[in-house]
Amino acid sequence: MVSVGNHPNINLMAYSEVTQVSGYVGNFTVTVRQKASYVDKEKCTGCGVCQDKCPKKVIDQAYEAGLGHRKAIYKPFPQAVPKFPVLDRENCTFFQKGTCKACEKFCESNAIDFKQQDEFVTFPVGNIVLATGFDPFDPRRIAQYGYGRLANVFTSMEFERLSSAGGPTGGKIVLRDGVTAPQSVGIIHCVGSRDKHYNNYCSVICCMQSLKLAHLIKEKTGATVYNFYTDMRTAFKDYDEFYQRVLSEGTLFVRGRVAEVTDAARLPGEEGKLIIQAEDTLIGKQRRVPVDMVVLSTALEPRHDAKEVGQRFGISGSAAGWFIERHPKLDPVATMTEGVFIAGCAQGPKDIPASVAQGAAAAARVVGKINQKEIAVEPIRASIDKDRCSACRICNNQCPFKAISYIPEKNGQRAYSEVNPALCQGCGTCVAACPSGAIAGTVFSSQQIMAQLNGLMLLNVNGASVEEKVPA
Amino acid sequence: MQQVASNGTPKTFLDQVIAATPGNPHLEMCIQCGTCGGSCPSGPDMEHTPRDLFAMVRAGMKDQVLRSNTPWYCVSCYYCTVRCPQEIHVTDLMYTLKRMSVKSKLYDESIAPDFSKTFIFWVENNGRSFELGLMAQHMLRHNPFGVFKIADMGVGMVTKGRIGFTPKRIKGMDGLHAILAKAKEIEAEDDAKIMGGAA
Amino acid sequence: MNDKFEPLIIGFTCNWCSYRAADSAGLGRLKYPPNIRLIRLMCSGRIDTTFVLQAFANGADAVLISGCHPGDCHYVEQNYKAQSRFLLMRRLIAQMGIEPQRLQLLWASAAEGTIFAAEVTRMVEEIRKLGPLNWKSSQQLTVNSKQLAAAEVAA
Amino acid sequence: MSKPKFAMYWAAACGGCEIAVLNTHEKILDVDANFDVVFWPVAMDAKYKDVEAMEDKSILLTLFNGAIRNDENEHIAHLLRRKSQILVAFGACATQGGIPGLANLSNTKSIIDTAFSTISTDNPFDTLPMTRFDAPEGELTIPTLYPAVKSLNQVVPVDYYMPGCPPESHQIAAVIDLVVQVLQGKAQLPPTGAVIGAGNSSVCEECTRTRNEKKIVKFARIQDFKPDPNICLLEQGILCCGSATRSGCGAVCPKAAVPCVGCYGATEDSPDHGARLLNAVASVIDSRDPNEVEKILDGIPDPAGMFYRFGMPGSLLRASKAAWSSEQ
Amino acid sequence: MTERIGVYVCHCGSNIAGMVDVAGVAKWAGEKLKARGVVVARDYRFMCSSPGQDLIAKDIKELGLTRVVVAACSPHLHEKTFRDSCKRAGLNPYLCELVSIREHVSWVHTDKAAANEKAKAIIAGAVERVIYHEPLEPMRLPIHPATLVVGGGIAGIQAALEIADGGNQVYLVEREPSIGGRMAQLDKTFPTLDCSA
Amino acid sequence: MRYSVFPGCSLEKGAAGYPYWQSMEAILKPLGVELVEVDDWNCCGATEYIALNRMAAYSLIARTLALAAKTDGLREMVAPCSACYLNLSKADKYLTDDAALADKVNVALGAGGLHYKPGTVKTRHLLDVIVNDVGYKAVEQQATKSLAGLRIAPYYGCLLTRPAVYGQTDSPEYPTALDKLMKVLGAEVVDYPMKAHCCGGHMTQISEASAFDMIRRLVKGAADYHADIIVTVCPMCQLNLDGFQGAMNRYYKGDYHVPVLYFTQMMGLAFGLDAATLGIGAEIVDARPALSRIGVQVPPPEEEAKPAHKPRRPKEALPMPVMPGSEEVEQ
Repeated sequence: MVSVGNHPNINLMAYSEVTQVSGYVGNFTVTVRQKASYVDKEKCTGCGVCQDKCPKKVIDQAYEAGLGHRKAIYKPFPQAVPKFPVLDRENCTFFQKGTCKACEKFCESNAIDFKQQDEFVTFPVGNIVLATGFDPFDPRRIAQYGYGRLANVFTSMEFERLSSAGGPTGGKIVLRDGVTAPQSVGIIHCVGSRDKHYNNYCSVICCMQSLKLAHLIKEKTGATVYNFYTDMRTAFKDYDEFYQRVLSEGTLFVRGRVAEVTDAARLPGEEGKLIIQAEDTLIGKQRRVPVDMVVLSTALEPRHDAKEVGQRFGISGSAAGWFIERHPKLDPVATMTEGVFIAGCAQGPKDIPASVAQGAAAAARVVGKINQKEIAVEPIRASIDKDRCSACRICNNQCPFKAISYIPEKNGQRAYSEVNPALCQGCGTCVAACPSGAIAGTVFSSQQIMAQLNGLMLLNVNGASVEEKVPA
Repeated sequence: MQQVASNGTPKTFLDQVIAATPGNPHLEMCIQCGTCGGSCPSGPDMEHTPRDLFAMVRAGMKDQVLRSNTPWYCVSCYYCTVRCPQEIHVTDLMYTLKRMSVKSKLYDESIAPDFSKTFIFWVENNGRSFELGLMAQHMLRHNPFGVFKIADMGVGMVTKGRIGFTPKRIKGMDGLHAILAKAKEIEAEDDAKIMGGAA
Repeated sequence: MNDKFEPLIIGFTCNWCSYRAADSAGLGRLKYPPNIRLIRLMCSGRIDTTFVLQAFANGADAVLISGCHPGDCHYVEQNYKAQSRFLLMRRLIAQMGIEPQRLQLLWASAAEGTIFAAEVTRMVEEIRKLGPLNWKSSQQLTVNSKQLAAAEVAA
Repeated sequence: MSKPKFAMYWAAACGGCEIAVLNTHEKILDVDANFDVVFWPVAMDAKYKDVEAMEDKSILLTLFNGAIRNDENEHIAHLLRRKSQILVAFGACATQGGIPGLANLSNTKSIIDTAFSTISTDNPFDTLPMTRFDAPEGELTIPTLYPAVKSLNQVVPVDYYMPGCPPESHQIAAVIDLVVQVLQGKAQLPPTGAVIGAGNSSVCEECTRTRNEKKIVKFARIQDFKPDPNICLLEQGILCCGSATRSGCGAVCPKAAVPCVGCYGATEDSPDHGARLLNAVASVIDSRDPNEVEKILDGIPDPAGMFYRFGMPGSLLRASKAAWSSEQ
Repeated sequence: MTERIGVYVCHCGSNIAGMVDVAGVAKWAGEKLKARGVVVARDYRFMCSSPGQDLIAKDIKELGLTRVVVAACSPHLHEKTFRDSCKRAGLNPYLCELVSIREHVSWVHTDKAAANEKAKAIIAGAVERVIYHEPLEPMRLPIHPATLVVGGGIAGIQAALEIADGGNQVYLVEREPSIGGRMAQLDKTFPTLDCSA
Repeated sequence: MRYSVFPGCSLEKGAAGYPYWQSMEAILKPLGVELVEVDDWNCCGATEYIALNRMAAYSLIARTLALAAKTDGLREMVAPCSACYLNLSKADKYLTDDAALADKVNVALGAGGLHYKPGTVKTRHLLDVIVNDVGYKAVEQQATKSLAGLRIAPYYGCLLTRPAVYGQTDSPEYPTALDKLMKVLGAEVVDYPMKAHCCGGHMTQISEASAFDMIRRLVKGAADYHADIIVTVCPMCQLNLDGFQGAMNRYYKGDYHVPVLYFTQMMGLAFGLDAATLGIGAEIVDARPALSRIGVQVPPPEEEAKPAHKPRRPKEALPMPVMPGSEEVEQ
């Protein structure tokens, strides 16, 4: 992370979003909105005084996964890159009520600038890598697991923060009351994964993540840990060895998908506990396991705005919403759109090693393209026969790439429309729309398509009887 | 999807069970996760959890499946159906297995099937069910002394007007008889077709 | 060969979504009836009424136009143009006495092989029920000019 | 030396083509000067048997106007083909079927019913035409209607096509000029199958209205509102066929604030005029919502009649199922 | 008809040959489509293999083919392959047409007779089509050397560093105030249990 | 608002669920809902017929649907009993989806001179109609007497929300419509964890041990949450929880006493109707002690009555995720 911040060739634009993309491979034009952070990066030293002095505490839904707090002006975590804090306008007392300015008062380098505006930067690039990641599944959708109603049901992301030394409890694993260490913990796999009601796919990381959590709980609290799994998936190097290790540490495994988590005690020993009810499929019996804490190993989902992002960059998503690669085996980081590559969980659920590998693979593809200096593109283009064009201008708004322009009458040369071949992407819409047949398209010409159509109909479905239809 | 032999009959017991179930029950999609067995309110009383039973169906253990008490302990709460990650219509399948076990006469414990039969007796003869007749007839046959256990309830129900002494009868009884007779005829044809294929 | 009427359907697919949906049906070994024959266009926006009418006139029983889902067009918005043309074409063929179901529009993304296969299956059955179109093609209604010339000479 | 022979014939048509020829004013004298007019029923008395008696290929130029609507039309088409060296399909009806071709949207029976049995006709005894009648004097016949109207080239090979309803007189004059020059050895005939007397672009080329990018949200007709006199009619939602119709007429209609009706047919290489027009019109509808598009399309109540006003028999589908299924 | 067309039908092992009578289809094309300009029609186990491609190249040179039709898998897989083999043999690559009888026929249909007919129809369509192909040259466009990386998680960081280390400019755009993404939130990571920051 | 209605055998006069019918009629009048009883309807087959004969079970249901289709041109039919509601709607759904099944059923119906086109009649549960068609607002406007002071355990049972053949109207796991309805009437609603669990259905007749266990879970759950009363939407649930509560107590040597009333009866009380009109008094577990709490207008209970599982959050406590819509539920 630090090496990114310092890299002379990397222009890091944090707290920013791409708002517009135009052009084509080799020559995209990108517009980025740099959100106003109300902190002058030229002046800010990253000392953190503003954050200390800010009186407004906000639950941190992003970095702390809703389990901790941050200030209205904040750096998400101490090692953040870049080092500059941002001011969250929605929660800032000054912006909401007009008074406070504590941050401004205490900033020695006068870096707070309440007048800052969003900035829009436009620049050209030749290639694009999309690594927009995933969203964690919201387990409130599975009401029977009690998340949001039962205090001591946590998500795996919440648990990560709980366990992190930099997290809200300083790494102490405790119940929602903030003090009690759990004596027993149940970890539930496949929460929102492999389920036609939510996500039909395997989220890939949950088994290993759950094993890791089991290990951390054992190590830090000594609690009894149950893992409720559907199938244990520990493919890849060193993964199954890790499973062996967690087994040897004494974690208890129940093969069964959890039916429900409840606080309604039924049997002795259940009072005051969370009861995990599941079938232990290996013995074929229903079990009720009382625990103090439940951790839900939640699914990975496409980012909520993946569809819009895909449309902005001209790439498509699967039914689930993951970006589609050019070929699942042979071309896993390229997309249908030349010059746009995908890496990491934007393409599908995957773990860290796989994400790193895809990031590197996408980079290799990009560098390869850059080194070629130029790119050969299919000569699928439209062109207008000037003599036949009557300048009716039907075609003028058929092109979303603005490749068609209208040339008005000048010096006795009558008006016509023309196609700029560099901008034309070859869709052929204008070819079909041209009422006078003045626009022709290469590779998919009307003649070619009509000929193919006629050829296809030479034989009827029912067979050989019409072979004489083949023109002699 | 079910496998169908060239003569149109299902090939395996699994296929038969699917074919005999209205709607598409998706039984072939079971991943043996146990969500059904975990969710079942009467699961602890079942000889086999639904998941277990489905594995047996898949293994072609027809006799054992149809002898199992599992379907008869199904209370039709549909928890399994709405929770199944593979959208298997578990409850509907339990009905199918009940039908199959009654028809094959393999389930030897008679209380549950008899209750259904007694219930249907009143419906088929009156068009409506008759609580008092049903309870009386069923209890006398299977648990004559049980009457005393719930005597207070019975007395309460009677004194509070919640038990009628005469069954209600619909007007169109003839038509209903004709409909049910025809339906049973079709059911028999269907059964012959479904069960015909497998040995 | 069976005696059942086997409709012939011409499908126009776009290069990016629907043709790939057909590819992905293949990759998934999904089965659908062989009555459809596909023509690849770069975009559903390339669809020309001429192609559709030629297909009907020349013996097709139905035509399927297929492209990316609204909003997903590889060329931003051209599938909407296909949609407008489709809607107007359907009115035209209805006037000509061709059942509107014989011209259908299907949005299918590259990932939707299942939908493609299911929709083709459904469409084939629907057209099978409608029966053959048997359009009097221009060959049947019009005497070929070469034959004519020959006839004139003979006369 | 005898002058080359000229013929003109009027099949299923309104007669406008004949008027258009006369409208060439003094050019008509060139015809008389250069040709021996042997057969022109509208202008001179002649009998079919006179033509039959002629030697094959003895007529140099025949202008055939009108569609093939009945067996008499076809019979004469064959006859004139046999007798002529150059057969010109003259006018929209002969080239594409023309207005009579709209009959291809209906079957013959319903057309006859409409003509003879509705209030449009005073027909108290429900008399219907009979193609054959045995009178005491002998058998009487009238021509039999075909179920589908055909264009001339659908029954005989045609050498040249001259579109228009009718062809513009200045174009006719130019063609006469050309033929005269060919006769004098000063010019060459165009290749067989060519369209003569017309341009190779579309009507918009000759239209003086200002054209902009087109986005249509509503279709209307000229009686519905007062269109802007200077702006492209299509842009104003009036279904003008100009953009898809061959040039050559001088854009007389749109210049006169009337939308082009497409009488000159499709431009070069197009197998289907209506399809081209449909593509273009649909492509400029400004909506992505199918329901809204449908609503906009409601403004085109008769697409087939609109797009194929002059070219139904010459189109790919040729005739509606209603027309041709009655043939069987 | 002046074009000289070669038709090549691929078995793809048993992928196509298991459902389509490949040899029969090729024979049919050679005989019935002769009038359309087909001068040679062959079948081969793996058309995309070197010997398969050589077969086409050899015919182009020896038989003077002016058009090539390959019936094999989806053009999305091997269109470039066969265009390149034509190019190597001196034929403009855009005079080659690849049609799919695998994804669109053998893998999705179960009736062998119908699959055969469909394969023939598809080949007939391609033969008719290829007559109208024109020789073309790909367009060459310059590539701007800068790259946009969207997302500062572990994948984006890795990509940005690799590209930048190669001496190329990278714009790394991140929505949050800091890069690091999900990984920065994690305590430790499997299987090595090292810390994630 | 006008619907046809399928009372079901349990709601007939002289049947166990008659108070439900009485109270329904009483509250629908002021709400402006008119019901037209389907003439000569028959039993829905409960969960029993389908266990014996599939075709007969579907034909039995289809007969009622065919008759419903003839009822005054009404296309929506109210079924107050959850089991009837599910049977009728599910059969209609399967008949709609499976043309072959529908054809066979229509052959059977034809023998009785009837025909049913699947999808013609949509069956809806009474609760659905009241909360979605009538609406909370209209209910609130009719309420003249607050239920404040009464702790209610809203009990949905199974078949109202599961398996939701016409698509979800309320969550099958954690439904809230009845909670909201009771809150609108002023009652204090407990977050009853068993609210969608099973009452045991016909198990009382088949396996006492099973049935009493299920009944105990529900009654214990309500008692653990200090509910004064369980409010239900189904005659079967009412019969099991109310009628068999005594037997269950004896079986487990327990001493639960939680009365069970219909939501329509509670609505009637809130509308100011008298208990007799609403069929109150017919319940086996005496509801009078509970109802006296509202009868005498006692002020809301002291702090101690607050649910045990929601203690005040300590300072070091970690934030809880917010449930969507929970703000409005807590009011």
